[in-house]
Amino acid sequence: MKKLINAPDRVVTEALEGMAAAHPDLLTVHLDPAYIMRADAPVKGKAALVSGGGSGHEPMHGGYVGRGMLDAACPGAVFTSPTPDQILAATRAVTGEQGALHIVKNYTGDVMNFDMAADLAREEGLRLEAVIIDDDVAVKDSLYTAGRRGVGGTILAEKICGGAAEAGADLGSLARLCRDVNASVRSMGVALTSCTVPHVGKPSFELGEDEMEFGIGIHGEPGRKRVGMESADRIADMLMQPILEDLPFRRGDPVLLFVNGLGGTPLIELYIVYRAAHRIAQAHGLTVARSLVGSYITSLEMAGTSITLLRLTDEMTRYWDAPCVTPALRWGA
Amino acid sequence: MKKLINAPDRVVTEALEGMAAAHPDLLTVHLDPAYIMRADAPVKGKAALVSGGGSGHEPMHGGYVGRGMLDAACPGAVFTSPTPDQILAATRAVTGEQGALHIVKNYTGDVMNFDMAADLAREEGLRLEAVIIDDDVAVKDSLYTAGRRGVGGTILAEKICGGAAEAGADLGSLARLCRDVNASVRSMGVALTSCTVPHVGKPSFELGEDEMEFGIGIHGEPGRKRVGMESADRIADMLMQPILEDLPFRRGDPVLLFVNGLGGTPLIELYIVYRAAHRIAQAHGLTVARSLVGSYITSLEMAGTSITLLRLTDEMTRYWDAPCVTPALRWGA
Amino acid sequence: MLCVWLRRAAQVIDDRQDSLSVLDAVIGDGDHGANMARGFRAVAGKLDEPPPDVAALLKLVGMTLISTVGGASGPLYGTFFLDMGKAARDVSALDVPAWRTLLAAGVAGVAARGKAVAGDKTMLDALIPAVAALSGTQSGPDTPQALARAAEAARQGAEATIPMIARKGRASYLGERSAGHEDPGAASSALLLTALADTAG
Amino acid sequence: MLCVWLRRAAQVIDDRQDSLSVLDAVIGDGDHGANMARGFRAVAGKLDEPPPDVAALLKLVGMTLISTVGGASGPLYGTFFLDMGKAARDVSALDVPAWRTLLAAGVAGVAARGKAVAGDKTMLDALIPAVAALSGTQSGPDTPQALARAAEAARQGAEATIPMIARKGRASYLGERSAGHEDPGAASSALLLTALADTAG
Ligand SMILES: Nc1ncnc2c1ncn2[C@@H]1O[C@H](COP(=O)(O)OP(=O)(O)O)[C@@H](O)[C@H]1O
Ligand SMILES: Nc1ncnc2c1ncn2[C@@H]1O[C@H](COP(=O)(O)OP(=O)(O)O)[C@@H](O)[C@H]1O
Ligand SMILES: [Mg+2]
Ligand SMILES: [Mg+2]
Ligand SMILES: [Mg+2]
Ligand SMILES: [Mg+2]
Repeated sequence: MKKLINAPDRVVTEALEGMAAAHPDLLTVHLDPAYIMRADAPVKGKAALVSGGGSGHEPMHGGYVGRGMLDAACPGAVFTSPTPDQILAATRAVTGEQGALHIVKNYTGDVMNFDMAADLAREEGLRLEAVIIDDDVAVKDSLYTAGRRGVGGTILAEKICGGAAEAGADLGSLARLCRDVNASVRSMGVALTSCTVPHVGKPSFELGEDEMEFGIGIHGEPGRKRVGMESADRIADMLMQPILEDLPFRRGDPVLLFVNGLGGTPLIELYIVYRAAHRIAQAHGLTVARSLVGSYITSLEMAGTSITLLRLTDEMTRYWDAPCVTPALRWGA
Repeated sequence: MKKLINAPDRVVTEALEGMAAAHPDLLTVHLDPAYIMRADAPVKGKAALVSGGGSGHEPMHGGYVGRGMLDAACPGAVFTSPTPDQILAATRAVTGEQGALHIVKNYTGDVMNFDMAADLAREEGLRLEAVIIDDDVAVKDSLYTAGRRGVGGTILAEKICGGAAEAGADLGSLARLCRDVNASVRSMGVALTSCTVPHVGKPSFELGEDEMEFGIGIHGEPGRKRVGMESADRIADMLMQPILEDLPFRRGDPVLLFVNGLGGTPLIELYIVYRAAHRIAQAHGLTVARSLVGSYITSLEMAGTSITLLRLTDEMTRYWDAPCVTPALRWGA
Repeated sequence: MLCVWLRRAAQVIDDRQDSLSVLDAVIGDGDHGANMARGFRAVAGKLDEPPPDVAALLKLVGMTLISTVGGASGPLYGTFFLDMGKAARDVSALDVPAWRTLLAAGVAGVAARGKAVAGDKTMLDALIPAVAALSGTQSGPDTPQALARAAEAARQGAEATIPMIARKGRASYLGERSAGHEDPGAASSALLLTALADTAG
Repeated sequence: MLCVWLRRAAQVIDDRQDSLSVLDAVIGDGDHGANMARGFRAVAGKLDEPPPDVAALLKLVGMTLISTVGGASGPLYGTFFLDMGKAARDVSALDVPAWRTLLAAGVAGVAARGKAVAGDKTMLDALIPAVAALSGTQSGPDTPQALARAAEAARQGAEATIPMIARKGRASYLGERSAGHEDPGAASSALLLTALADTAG
């Protein structure tokens, strides 16, 4: 394991200290329990957005804290859901009279920990809603699984709801909008290499030189199947087809196309994937109205990509375009 | 070699097509000869900024084209300087009466190709200045080398000069400011893994599990020495000491601290390095006034980091803070 | 005795941290060992001045696990101890019926929180057989013997998860690929019960 | 004859592309083979309807290399052919003195553009001995023989770069670590001259 770290059990804390030092204008970082909040939180008269999850997916979620996006984020240990006391402390710190929305990715651990935190927060008299994001079409949603995972769609939900919250949307509307986004977004990913969890010290799985793990999650969990290596165009097609069929996306739909890097894949390759995905979307009759290309939800140093497609409403487009000022996503201000 | 590509000789063109599709609002992409320019170029009454270099360093330089930064960028083949006709065509496309500044990284190939292009452009009657960036302290600057390489400082020069050009600075002042930035900036990098040039198909060098390549460039050129693997804190120190001594940076200097990822290193590790570098800067008596953390000048999928330190003047800080709207760097607008 | 058990559990979990994480890497995300070790280290740190009664101690353990483990196992093991703590208000001596009451309450809490049932390839597949082994005990044998039988049932239950297809938690994403591997949570549950039996024995 | 040479050069460069890139990977950035192959492929593509005279053809080759090779070798080899083309205005038949004039002009152009001298571990270390070999030719031997001698001098010159410490180009960043490896540009220069000799022979 070759990593720019000091010790596996100091990774999260030291990265948080680094974020605090790098973005004093944007963020306030609390270490025990660990959470990151807007430097100007709580923002009077605004409903708060709180998210969180395991670390190792940077810039998600801490990099999305700031004006026009999240009010607070709770980082767990690497690939481990945060604990209820963390989530409670973060929620308490940023929530005013307008209440708070928890945006939770659909993993058993995340759901249970956010649930427990929400119960505690409500006992303290805070108004709270929670929305679960489950956009990963690689996982069969059935009675026999924990349901679909939350992946790339999470960031789109956070940005769009963040724009709405900044514009004064009340808690009920925010929860409704967040559910709308979740209902309209689909994702799928592929890994070319594994990642190594610092305290494990060896790769989570081994992939041959000619193999890729298809339908991968963001925790180094194995995907649904291992297949032979393919060209970028073919990979884009293998990711796009299940996404297109699932919603389904239809001719004429305006969409946001998001090509994401999993951490170890360079930007030049993401643009090659974007090119292919954009052509497939156009051939399907979609109007690609907005795009995002980069490593925004990662799995440590894993090489690979995921594609996320969101069917936009005018409301979503408006809040996507709204200003945001966070370490990782910033425009309009 | 596992890459998200279709064929080695289509990498650059297809990535450019991807950029064109992803950023139609910001960029116009020309394919033969290849260059990327601001969608609104030429901008009347403004001196133009043109840069370029080999591909494989994304988002540099194409990702920095846009309002408040570059007017055009010329991407060569992977790790190969662009050709004079490319540079000439790009310069011609964006240059008006205020002339243009070529920002050139100090590599024999870049310097010669930009030189030839500048000669041709001047023959066509264009006003042209060129500034060479050579901030890499890993290379001894002596009669016996091609001189120091241009690395991370390039991006700071492009942002700061871009801000000044947008504010109406004339060509002479821009060239002077660019030289000032270059005179005040120092960088150094380390690689934990090699990268693989697509048409070569195997890693540029081999590194053992316990080794790192110290003083690495951004083309997979070997560094000055191979040393044992170290902790993030120690690596930050090994990079910072030569940087601090070289300028030298002095107690009380206000600085911009830029921790860069080389392509395969995840953001969480960069923040750990940033934390260490920030502490070292503070211990040295510097005031870290501005920061940048992320993968902004890369070497394909190479794992590793580089640190760049710039001693700020008020003028530089003002133009660093000025709005910019590019695919990779965006704020204030 | 509770403190001795918890210290021994912390020790065993720490020793077996890597093998638990390896189990989790195969069908999950490779953090179960680290999660449990972090949690039980925190628990051990609270045992120097333990609360006076069993109920309070179990509650403290539950709260500590909840606020340090994270992931799926944090709330589940946390609930396990919290609910044992609630049930402990009704027991006096830690004899076989008392352990049956406590563990049954803990297991019911886990099942309620995780909405899993036997056969879903989770920690419940080790915990349920353990409680059953205690319940099956006819005339009061001595406590060490009964707990040893419970631990053995837990170990067998954990082993029996190998062929199962996961229907809950992260392993369920794998579908049929989850078969052929022991569930890490079942493995850690077996370790906890073995530590308990060793403490009593 | 020029066209035959250039086609053969394109073929040889293409065949040896990988080994040139490997040389460059060790002390440079691994692209020299691809750069040269791209350039000479473009040159070959221009030979179906070549310009009528030697000077114009050499100029076209130079311009083509400049606009397709990139890197350090693009302007250098481009200048090499451009300056040969300028000198070609003064020669009529392609005999030994003519080749001496052309190659000397090309080499002078490379030296001027790259500001390198013999011993800097560059393509000049193959080119300069080749020109010297032609100049050393006393009474006019036949052209094939003389060009063969020049090619042999270039090959030896390339080999002689192995122990050198680079003082120009990318390899100079390595300092003493650049010793022990052949310079890729010297190797490609030797290939070009060998192709020329083979064409004449
Ligand atoms: N719904 C559930 N009910 C009971 N146990 C569960 C459930 N989901 C997961 N588990 C248990 O949790 C274990 C995984 O714990 P851990 O790796 O610490 O958390 P995570 O899966 O969040 O990484 C599984 O092996 C399984 O035994
Ligand atoms: N200043 C120079 N003068 C002469 N030849 C040079 C000079 N700099 C580099 N070269 C030659 O160019 C070769 C490298 O070419 P190439 O790899 O195509 O370009 P780059 O170094 O830009 O990647 C070197 O091996 C050397 O022979
Ligand atoms: Mg986990
Ligand atoms: Mg090169
Ligand atoms: Mg786990
Ligand atoms: Mg080269």
